[in-house]
Parts: sequence; structure tokens; C-alpha cells
Amino acid sequence: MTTMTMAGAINRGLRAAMERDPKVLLMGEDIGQLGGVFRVTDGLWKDFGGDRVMDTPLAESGIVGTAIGMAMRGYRPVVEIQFDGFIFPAYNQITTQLAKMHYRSQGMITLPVVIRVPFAGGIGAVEHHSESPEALFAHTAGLRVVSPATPQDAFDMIQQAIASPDPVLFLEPKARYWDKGEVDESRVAAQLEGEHAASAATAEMSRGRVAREGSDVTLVAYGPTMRLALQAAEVAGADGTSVEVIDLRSVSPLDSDTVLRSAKRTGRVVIVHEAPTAFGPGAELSARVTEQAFFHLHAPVLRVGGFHAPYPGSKLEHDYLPSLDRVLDAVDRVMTH
Amino acid sequence: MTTMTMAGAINRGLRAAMERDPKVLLMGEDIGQLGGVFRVTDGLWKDFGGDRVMDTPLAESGIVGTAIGMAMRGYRPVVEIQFDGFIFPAYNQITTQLAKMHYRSQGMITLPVVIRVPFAGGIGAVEHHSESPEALFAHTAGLRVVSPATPQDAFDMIQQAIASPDPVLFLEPKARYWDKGEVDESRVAAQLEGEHAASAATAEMSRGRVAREGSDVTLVAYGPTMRLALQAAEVAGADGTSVEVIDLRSVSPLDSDTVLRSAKRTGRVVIVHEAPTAFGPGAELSARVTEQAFFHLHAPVLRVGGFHAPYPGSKLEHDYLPSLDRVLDAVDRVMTH
Amino acid sequence: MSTHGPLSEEGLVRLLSHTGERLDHPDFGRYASELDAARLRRMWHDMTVVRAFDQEATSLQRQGELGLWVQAVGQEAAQIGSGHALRSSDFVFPSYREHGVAHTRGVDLPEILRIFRGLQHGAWDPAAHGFHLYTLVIGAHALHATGYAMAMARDGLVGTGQETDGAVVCYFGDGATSQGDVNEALTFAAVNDAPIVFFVQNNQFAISESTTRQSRVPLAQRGAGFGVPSVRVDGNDVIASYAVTQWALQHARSGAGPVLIEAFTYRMGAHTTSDDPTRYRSHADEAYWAERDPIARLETYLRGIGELSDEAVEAARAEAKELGRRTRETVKAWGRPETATMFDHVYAEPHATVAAERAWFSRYERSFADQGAHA
Amino acid sequence: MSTHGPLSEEGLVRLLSHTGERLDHPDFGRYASELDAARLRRMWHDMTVVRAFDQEATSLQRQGELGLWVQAVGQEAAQIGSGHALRSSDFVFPSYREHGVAHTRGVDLPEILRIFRGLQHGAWDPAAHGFHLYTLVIGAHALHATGYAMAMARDGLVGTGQETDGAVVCYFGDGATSQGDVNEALTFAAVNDAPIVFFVQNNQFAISESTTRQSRVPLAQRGAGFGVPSVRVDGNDVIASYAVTQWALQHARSGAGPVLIEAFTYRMGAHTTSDDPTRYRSHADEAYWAERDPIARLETYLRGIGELSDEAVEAARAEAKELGRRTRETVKAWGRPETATMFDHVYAEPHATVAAERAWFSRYERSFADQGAHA
Ligand SMILES: Cc1ncc(C[n+]2csc(CCOP(=O)(O)OP(=O)(O)O)c2C)c(N)n1
Ligand SMILES: Cc1ncc(C[n+]2csc(CCOP(=O)(O)OP(=O)(O)O)c2C)c(N)n1
Ligand SMILES: [Mg+2]
Ligand SMILES: [Mg+2]
Repeated sequence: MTTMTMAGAINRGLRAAMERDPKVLLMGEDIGQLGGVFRVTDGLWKDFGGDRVMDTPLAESGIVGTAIGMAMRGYRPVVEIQFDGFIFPAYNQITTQLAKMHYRSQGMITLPVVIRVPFAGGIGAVEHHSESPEALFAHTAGLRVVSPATPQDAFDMIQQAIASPDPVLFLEPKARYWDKGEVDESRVAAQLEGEHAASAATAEMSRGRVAREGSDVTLVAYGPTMRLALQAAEVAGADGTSVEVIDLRSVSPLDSDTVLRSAKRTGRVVIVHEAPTAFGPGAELSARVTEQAFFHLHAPVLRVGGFHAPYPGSKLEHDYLPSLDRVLDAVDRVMTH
Repeated sequence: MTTMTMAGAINRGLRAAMERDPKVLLMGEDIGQLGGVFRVTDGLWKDFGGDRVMDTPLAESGIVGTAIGMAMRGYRPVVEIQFDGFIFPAYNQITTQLAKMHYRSQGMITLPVVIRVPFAGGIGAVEHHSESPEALFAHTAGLRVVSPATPQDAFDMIQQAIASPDPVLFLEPKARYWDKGEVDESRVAAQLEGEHAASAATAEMSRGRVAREGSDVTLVAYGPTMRLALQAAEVAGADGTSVEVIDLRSVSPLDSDTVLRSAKRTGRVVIVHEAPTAFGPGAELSARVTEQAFFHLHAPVLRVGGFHAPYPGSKLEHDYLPSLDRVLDAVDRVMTH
Repeated sequence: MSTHGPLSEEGLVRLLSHTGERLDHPDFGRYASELDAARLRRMWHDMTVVRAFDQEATSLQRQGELGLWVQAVGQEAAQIGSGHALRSSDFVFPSYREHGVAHTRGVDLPEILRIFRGLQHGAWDPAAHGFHLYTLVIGAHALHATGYAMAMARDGLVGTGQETDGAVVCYFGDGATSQGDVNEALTFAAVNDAPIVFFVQNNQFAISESTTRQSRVPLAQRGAGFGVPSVRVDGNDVIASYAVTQWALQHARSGAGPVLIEAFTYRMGAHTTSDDPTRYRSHADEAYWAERDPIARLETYLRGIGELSDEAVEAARAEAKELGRRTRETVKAWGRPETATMFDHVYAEPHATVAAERAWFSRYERSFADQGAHA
Repeated sequence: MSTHGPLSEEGLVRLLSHTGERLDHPDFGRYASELDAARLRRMWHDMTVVRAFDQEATSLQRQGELGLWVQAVGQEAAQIGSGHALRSSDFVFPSYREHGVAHTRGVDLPEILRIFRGLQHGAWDPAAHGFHLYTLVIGAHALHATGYAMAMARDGLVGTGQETDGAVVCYFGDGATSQGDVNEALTFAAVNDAPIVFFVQNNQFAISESTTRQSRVPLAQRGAGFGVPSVRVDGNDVIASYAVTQWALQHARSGAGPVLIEAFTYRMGAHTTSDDPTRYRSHADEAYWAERDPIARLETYLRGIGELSDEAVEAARAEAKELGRRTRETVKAWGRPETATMFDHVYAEPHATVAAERAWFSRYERSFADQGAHA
């Protein structure tokens, strides 16, 4: 076990993947000498050289599009998009090409491309640097969308994402980059050397987990809001409400089974994410839980998310984002039934 | 009253808007001499000239981006995107610029840009020509997303969209282009000459309507699936199930009030759309209905939509799309409770 | 014809005049030196067969056997000429009209129609043919091609002087040059010295829009703006199309970086079977270009030098006829894919949503079978 | 310094050497003829004040009063030179580093800091200043600028020879030239003969990446690929920057269509206050460019011709100091916006979702107030 920040854990995970497989390449803006604006690729350019840690032209469509071409020749490009709000120039390549090429080719072409995106808010940044666009990708078949919430998951999941034959949008909660945690480096290494490594890795990365057990309310979160969810569970617990916290880890696929198992016990579900509530990830979770556990529910599934407004100036972001009070308010509301 | 096809009604609506306001311009690929690949702009180039019906370079980002610039100088560009699957090169301009400029400028800049998109499937087309991307736009604040289902609505709503100061994604169900209906041309003309015309037009375009009354089940649809929904109501009615059909007309805003009024009476809701079910528009409707009418519901809200797969080859599209049987199956399922 | 701007004929490399006389060119003439009469006959044969197939597909569409067909009539010289310059170590990224190139890459032509019959979106194994799938989103594949070329260089398949050296050829149209992706591809290719040939078929139209709506200047000029050497060629001249492609491929395979070719040609048919060109172009224009037919031009030349016998013409006609018959039969024999295949290959690894929907769908379908059994 | 490629100094228009000697240029010299000593002094003054403001903002960021600051140090000549060539009938689309241009357009400099203090995303009235908001998505505004220019032409504000004739100037960086949107803007501008000047400040870096990562060749070459006349200018020479912009504006305002200017300069500071340039560039490089400081250069020249008195220098220093004080006070006095304003201006007309969320939020906030009242 080693103590690492989440940024450090991703860095270590990238390094391990590059050492394991010479076909793994990093591509992005400023990821080389600078080590990325968040320093997530720090030291990799020095150790692996500019051929494997490539500073690209400033063009996101070009980055993803050329990564697709390289993946077609057997490379495993790991692309960094500098900030959430700058993924949209690549949206066409991601949605019409990256997501659909495997299907278009009847499985003849696989595109093991990972797109790393520092995402979500809370860091006092200017416009376009704090967004949570996951629903805009989860709706499109062919993509996987995951987000780690701990250094351990960050370390494991980046390697699983790289090992997966499917394209993965790897969303890194940037406000959590400097949170520390214990990381066991051996488990994922063993998994990735095992038989059916790619399948095992993909499957594990696609599953949620119960992060805290409880019996009254199921509180669902992932990535950026996990810390908040655990805090809320703590506070509610002190008030006598037992909250089970589920870390989804994956948005596509959405591990509704893990949520349903819990929901059927608690009968109450709250989901919290930074993405805008309207047409957001919580809508899908709510719809599925209602479809599949309707007669177990004591209360409607509630959603706590961003508002239907552009991400505001940073002075207002803490009012825009789900807060401890707003999560507790939702927990209280489901508990009234 | 005049009998028109939906394509003809949009054409007439565009013409009326251009006659009413010299600032209205059309922009797009092949909309001039050719009249658009669906002939929706037929005759307009001849009558208004190439300066008001502009054939643009083949670049969707460029089309929307320059339309934004023209709107900043007081024009009202109506952009045609040739097919649903080709809107994605413009996604960055739509999501980060068109949707956010009003907010960014604290209301100083309004962008009355309408983006017309022939969308949805059922016409036996090749890849990228049959998609339903509405959820990918409704999640973003700052955009309105509407879709007419009848020639009358097509005629009215295109003019209301043009009159609205907000950017509007105007989704035209291409498989319904040649369906005929009666159109009263005078009502919207009067509305648009009235006081607060823009407000009245925007408000009306943003509301759903009860298309058929019923008491057992609320069946919600819009645009491409409205005909199917009415058919299903007919068939279910013959079997003794009274189905109320709601035509949402607007996806953003989603007129959940109209749905809720009905849902509170029927206690059963089914929504049908062509967009993939997962993270689709029905998820938001389901979540809202559950949040706000949970204790009125006899059954969970059910969704009938496309599958989590790329739109398939056209030989399979009728299995991919919601069918009469699938809608009736969902109606049956909610009726078992 | 305009004498400047993107439709001018200025600066076109030409080795065969439109009346069928053989010409020389100081820079590019030598790249055609290996084209002996037998080789030219082969090219003529290929063009003829490809055109016949094209016409067969058009009539199959008219009969309702295909949802759509995209004709390449008029562009055979650009496609067969460039295609003949390729070798197996090269890799092609077509757009959606490159049936001629497909033929040179060994794709069995009727297979292409799987796409247009709505069976599937891709219809051949790209790796087997060195020929990627058609891409319908204009310009998107230019970036894939560039990335692929970067990967080839990385794999040591450039600049060794061996037969294994290869390059990518990426085909797109005049309209596509306006797309951001194509311009980004030029940037990425240039700064990475990627072994890629951007082959623009300027067929003068993007559906109904004249190339003058896409550019003020000849499209070949675009390359220089990115530091990419460029050449304009008469795309109705199969010999010149071959020669400039040969030059470009040698440049790219040697490791000297990307090249852009503008092949100036004319789309003699409609954009697709859904299109109606009478709405936007004149008969005079069509007649002018009919006189410049790429196949007739080579035929005149070969006949003139006594290298195209009536037997060779008859053989081509027979092969075309047989291909037509085989195409009709093949297309009509294709069954409808199994419904459940729509869930295949969405992901390479299991995905819970797909699995759940597939399971639901099969229960749902079975429920009808059961009802049927009970009825 | 490299002698070819995008960092070469080849072909730069220069009217003031880096040691402060006045030069002539056969084509562009005359466009600076109206710059008498008084005008040059004004430009020197503006550059000095803008730099002082820039440094003040940097220290405010260090003190935690701003979330971020984007310095323009080193680029004052390109910005003030081009800004002085503008008139009120022109319209500017900046990217996010054009504080110098903002100043010439009458934007009160401290107002810019509203953005960087996180109060709002846009901080001035674009119409009032003929100066659009900053756009942070690289290259996106190049299309807005082009559309705006197309609209100006449509409004008859081009080619009349009147003072009402105007043009758009669109600023962006070397990195931005790689974006699809910038290239699409060149296409749209060219085919529409839009009255627009694309002003590329090649400050040699896109954050940490050298311009050699964006292009093989000087960026001014890009224009020609689209048929857009282009010029390279020494962007640290305020006189030449003025002159080429004057030429370009006259060209565009006359209705002759777009122009591209590459101003070759150097970002003397960090990319932003979050950046650490020691990770990617050398002191030697920085020292080389420190000797080419655009303000010092003009100062040397004006001193040399006896046109910059100690009083003038003192006056500028005093104004800068006063601006610094006012900036600090203004910034610190800004309150936090009302929370509910985050729901304002999402749409111009009511939107049910926003209305419902706003209502919920106000009930929710009141619930705390109520609890407070009860407690
Ligand atoms: C991104 C995108 N926008 C629009 C279309 C619709 N479309 C199909 S072909 C075409 C014209 C293409 O013209 P060009 O690039 O010259 O190629 P050509 O068809 O002439 O071979 C258009 C607009 C598309 N396929 N993709
Ligand atoms: C689409 C997009 N991608 C990435 C970024 C992050 N980013 C901000 S500034 C910058 C570099 C811009 O370089 P350049 O265009 O040369 O302008 P400069 O900052 O040097 O003035 C980058 C990559 C962005 N703002 N927008
Ligand atoms: Mg063309
Ligand atoms: Mg720069």
C-alpha cells in the first residue's frame, strides 16, 4: 500500500500501462514537457520520450480523429482533453466515429481509445472549466463512460480502461485530484496479467460498489460527488438515518443492478451528481429504478444535481453545485414517506 | 384552411417569416437552387435570391458559427442541417456558443438562431440519416428543442421558433414530411402581429397538448412517434383501454405540467420516442412524473424507445424503432397494475 | 469554363489530351513511363467494368432493390489511375464514392451493395484489402487516415527503401475541403511528416453546390497553406492521375511527409439516385464534360495506337455483362439479417444495457411466438 | 532562432528595428505615414499603462483576489498598434488575451477583472465598444467574427468609401490556427468576400507548446491556401503592426474581402498565472526576447528623436499608478452577485425548467431563513 493523490495514482497507472504495453501512447495538449496543466502526465515525457507522450496540435477533433487512426493500426492511444468544456470540438469524432466504428465494421475493428477528461467543478475556474458532460456521452451506444472517486479506483480503472478493447471516456474529478488515499498496486497488475485480462478489466471497471452500508436510504453518487455523499451519510447517520452509499463508478454502463439490490431493501433512493439534473444521468437512474423496483419504493427517487443553467461564475459555483445541505434535504424528503 | 404536407407547411411557414421580416435569412447546404435535399426550401431561392437563401460551404460548424455572428448583428438566421447525423460537427458551436452567449453576456446579446434538422428514421436510409439526437441538446441550458407532429404545428411552430429570441433546435420528423393535414394560416399570423408577439410565440411553441383524451393510460409522444401513439390509442381503445395521448411538441422545455395533469388522472404513463431509451428524453419525463406524481401512479412509467445500439442498417430499422406492438405491450404492462 | 478560381483548368498536369493524344510533362511525365500498352489496356478494362457495375447498381436502385446508390460515373480515371499506383503496403481511406478504387483493392464490387441495400454499414474487411470502410460523415476519415499514416511511420514502414514502405491515400471531395476535420488533418499530417496522400476529387459539385461555394482559389492551393506540397491533375486523364499519384506515393513512402493532389474531374451522374441535377446544372455543361469522358479518351488513344482490339473490347463487355448478372443475383439472394444482430458488436465486451435490452427483446419476440403457438 | 519554419523571422514587415531605428518598407511604409510623434507617444503611453495594469492584475491574482489572470506582457505592440488602426465603425472579436486592444476600444481595464474574479463570464457591452466578449473556446469566435463581417457587408457598411465603412478584426493565437473552426472561418470569409482581418498573434506558444507543433511553415502562409491575402509583421514593432493593420482594414472595408495578418511576437510572461514556463523554455530564449521588448524599442526611438520627455514618462507612470490603485480598490469593492442571478439570462423568454428550479431554489433558501427564525 502506498499513499497517493488521485492525480498521482493516475500518473502511476499510466506509467504502469505504458510499461506493460509498448502500444500505449499518450496524446494531448501540453502533456509532454509541461506534464499537462494538472501535471497528471508529469515525468512521462522524460521517461518515455516525445514519441509516446505526444504534444499534439491544438485541435481536439484532430486529436481524437488521429487517435482513432492509430488505434486502427493496433495502438492504444490515451488522449487527454485539457478540460471538460473543450471536449466538444471532438464531439463529432467521438459520437459518429469512435463510438460507431466497431459496429460499422461488424466487430472487425476495435478502437481501444481512452479519452481522459479532468471534469466537474469546485475549483474556482473560469467558464468551460467546470462542466459535467457525462450524459452527453452515455446516451451514445458504443462508448463506455467511467469516473473514479478514490486514488485506488483511479489507479485501477485507468489501467482497466486502457486494457479494454472498447473506447472509454475516463472522467477525472479534478477537484479531487489532490485528495490522498492508500493504493494497492498489485491487484490490478495481477488482473491484467491473468487470462481474459481485457474482459475481466472491462467488467470490473463497469461495476458499481457499495461504498458504505445502510438501511434507510440508498444514496447514489460517483466521481466528483462521492465525498459529498459519504459526508451526507455521516451527518444523516448522526441524526439517526442509515444511509447506504453506492459509488456507481461507471455511468455507461450504468450498474443499475447494484442500485436496485439496495433500493429494494431501503425503498428510498437519492442520486447526486454535478451534471445538470434535467436530462442528466440521474434521470436514467430514476427511470430504471422506478421501472424495476416500483413496488418496493416508499418514496419517489430524488435527484440532486446542477441546475438548468450554464455553469456560473465561480463566485456562485457552490450554490450551483449540490451541497451537503441539498443532499440532506433530499434525504429528509424521501424519509418523510 | 388549406391542405398541406408537413414539408409544404414548413416551406410556407418559412416564406411567411421571410416576408414578415427582412432580417430572416436561410443558410445551409443545397437549400438554394436545389431547394434542399427534402425540397423544404423549394422556390425560396428563386423568390428571395441567393442573399437570403444562402448555399453555404460544406461545414456545419461554419454554418452555425457564422449564423451566430449574423444574429449578433440583428439577423435571424434559419439554418438547415442536412440530416440529424451531420449536426455533430456543429456541436461545439451549438453547445458552448449558441446556448451560452445570452448568459455570458448577461442578456446583452440574444441569438435568435433556428436550426432546422430533418431527423428520426423510418425512411430506409443509410448510416447517419435516421437519428434522434434530441436528448443531446435538451440537456444543455440555453437551447430550446421542439418538434412538430402535424402540418398545422409545423407551419405555426417554425414561425414561432423564428420569432423567438432564443436559439431553437427545430426537429422535423422526416418520415412525416409527406403526410397531409389541414392548415389554418391565419392564427399564427395574428399572433405574430400582436403585442408581445415573441413572448406569446415562444410560450405557445413550448407547450404540449392533449391530442386525444382518455382515462386509463397517458401515452406521451412527439414528432416522429405521434402517429404511432394515436394508432396505438385507437387499437387499445378497441380493446377497451382508454388512452390519452399527449403531444409534447417541446422537449426543452419539457412540458411536464401537461403530462402531470393527465398522469394524476390516469395513474399510468407510457412514453414513446425513437431516440435510444437509455439516457433519452423519456428518462427525464419518467423521473419528473415519478418525483411529482408518485402517489398517484398505479404503475411505473414505461419507456418505449430505440435501443442502446447505433441505428442499424435500414433492413432492421423497423425492429429497432418503437412499433405498434411494442407500444401496445407497454400499455398492457401498465394496465396490469 | 472559368479561367481562374477553383474551376479553372490552370496548372493541370495532363498526359493525355481530351481528344486522346499522348502528352508529356517535364516533372510528371516520367512517373507514367512504366505504363505500357498492356497496363493501359488493363486500366481501360477496369474503368469499363467499374462503370458497367455502377450502371447496374443504378438500375437495381430504380427497381427498388437498393435504398440508394452513389454513382461514380465520370470519375473512373481519377480512381483507377490513382488506384493502379497503389501497392499492397499502402492503405486507402475512401469516402463513399470510390468504387473504382475499391475494385483496384480487390473488393468484390457487388459486396459494396450490402451497404446500399441496408444490410449493414460496412461491407468488407479493411485489413484484408488495405481499404478502409466508407465514411459518410464528410471529412471525418481524413483524421483517421492521418493517424493511421502516423502509425505506419511509427511502425517503421516508411523511408527504408524496401517494398514494405507504404503510405496512406485518403480520398475526399471538393466539398469536404471546407470541413474543419480535413484542415486539421492537413495540420496533423504536416507537423508529423505523416506518409499520406490527400487525394481530392474535385468533381465540381457537393451535391448541388458548385466548387465556387467552397473556395475562391483552386483547391490544390490549400496544401501550401499547411506546407504540404500539392499538385493539380486532370482527373479525367487516367495516365496523369496515375503519374501524380505515383510521384506522391514515392514522396510519402520515402518519409518526406504528406502530399495533396487535386484531381479535377466532373461528376457526370447525379449526386446519388435521390438527386436531380437538372435543378442546378445545364445540359451544355453536361455536354461539355461528356466530350471529356475519361474512358472514351483512353479508348481513342489505345485504338489510335492499335492497342485496343475488338476482341479486348468484346472481352470487357462480356465481363461487364457477367458482373451485372452476378450483381443482380447476389443482391437479390441476400436475406434479411437476423433481427437480433442489431445488438451485436455495439461493444467488444459485454455491456449491461445492451445485454438487458437484448434479453428483453428476445423475451418480447418469444412472447409472439408463444401467442402464435396458443392461437 | 530558426531561419525557416513557423519561428523564422523571414518576410516580417518591420518599420522600427529592435534597437529603435526607424525603417521604411516599400509596400507598407506609407500606411504609417500618419503616425506623427504625438501619435507615437500616445501609443507608447497606452502600451505602458496596459502593461502596468497587467502587472497589477498579476499581483492581485497572487494575493488571491482573482482566480486567474492571463497576461499579455510582450504583446503590447501587436495589440496597441493594431488597435490604433481601428475606427469606431470597425468591430473586434478578441480571444482572451487582448487587454491592449480592449483599452483602445474604450473598455475600462479593471472591468475585465470581473471575469477573472469569477463574478460573470462577460464584462462589458460589446455593442458599446465595438468589442465582443472574450471567447475561451479556442477558435470558436473566428466564425462569429466571419458571420458578423458578412452581416456588415449585407448592411451596406463596406465599399461605399464613407466613414461608415467598417471591417471586423478577429484576434487569435498561433495555437488556434490548428482548430477546424479557424480554417472554416477562412473558407466562409473567402467565398463571401467578408470584410474581416484575421489577426494571428504568433506569440510562439500555445501554453507550453511551441508553434512548431502547430505548423511546418510560417502561419501567414495559411491565408494563401484559402485565397486570402496575407502578411507577416514584426509584432513587437508597434509602427509596423499599425501599418499592416491599416492596410488590411482598408482592403477589407473597401469590399475586397478578407486578409490575414501574422504578428510575430513573444509571450514574455507565463500563459496564465497557473502556468510555469520554466518547465518548457529556457532563460536564454527569454533573454533574447527581453531585448526585443516592444515598449523599450519605441521608447528608444522616441527618446532618440527627442520626442519623449521626462515629463511624459512621469505622466505615464503616474497614470499607471493611479490605475493600479483604482484597480485594486474596484476589485476589492465588488460584492458577490446575488445567488439567484445564476438563473438569470439562461433564456431570453421564460423556460419552464428554469422557472421551476428557480422557484424550488428560492423555497429551499427560504427554508433556512425560516429555520433560522425559529431557532
Ligand atoms: C458532415 C456532413 N455534412 C453533410 C453531409 C451530406 N452530404 C453527403 S455528400 C455531400 C456532398 C459532398 O460533396 P463532396 O465532398 O464534393 O463529395 P462528392 O459527393 O462530390 O464526391 C453532402 C453535403 C454529410 N454526409 N456529412
Ligand atoms: C478548444 C480549446 N481547447 C483547449 C483550450 C485550453 N487552452 C487555453 S489557451 C490554450 C493555448 C492557446 O494558444 P494560442 O492559440 O497560441 O493563444 P495564446 O494563449 O498563446 O494567446 C489552450 C490549449 C481551450 N481554451 N479551448
Ligand atoms: Mg464533389
Ligand atoms: Mg500562442
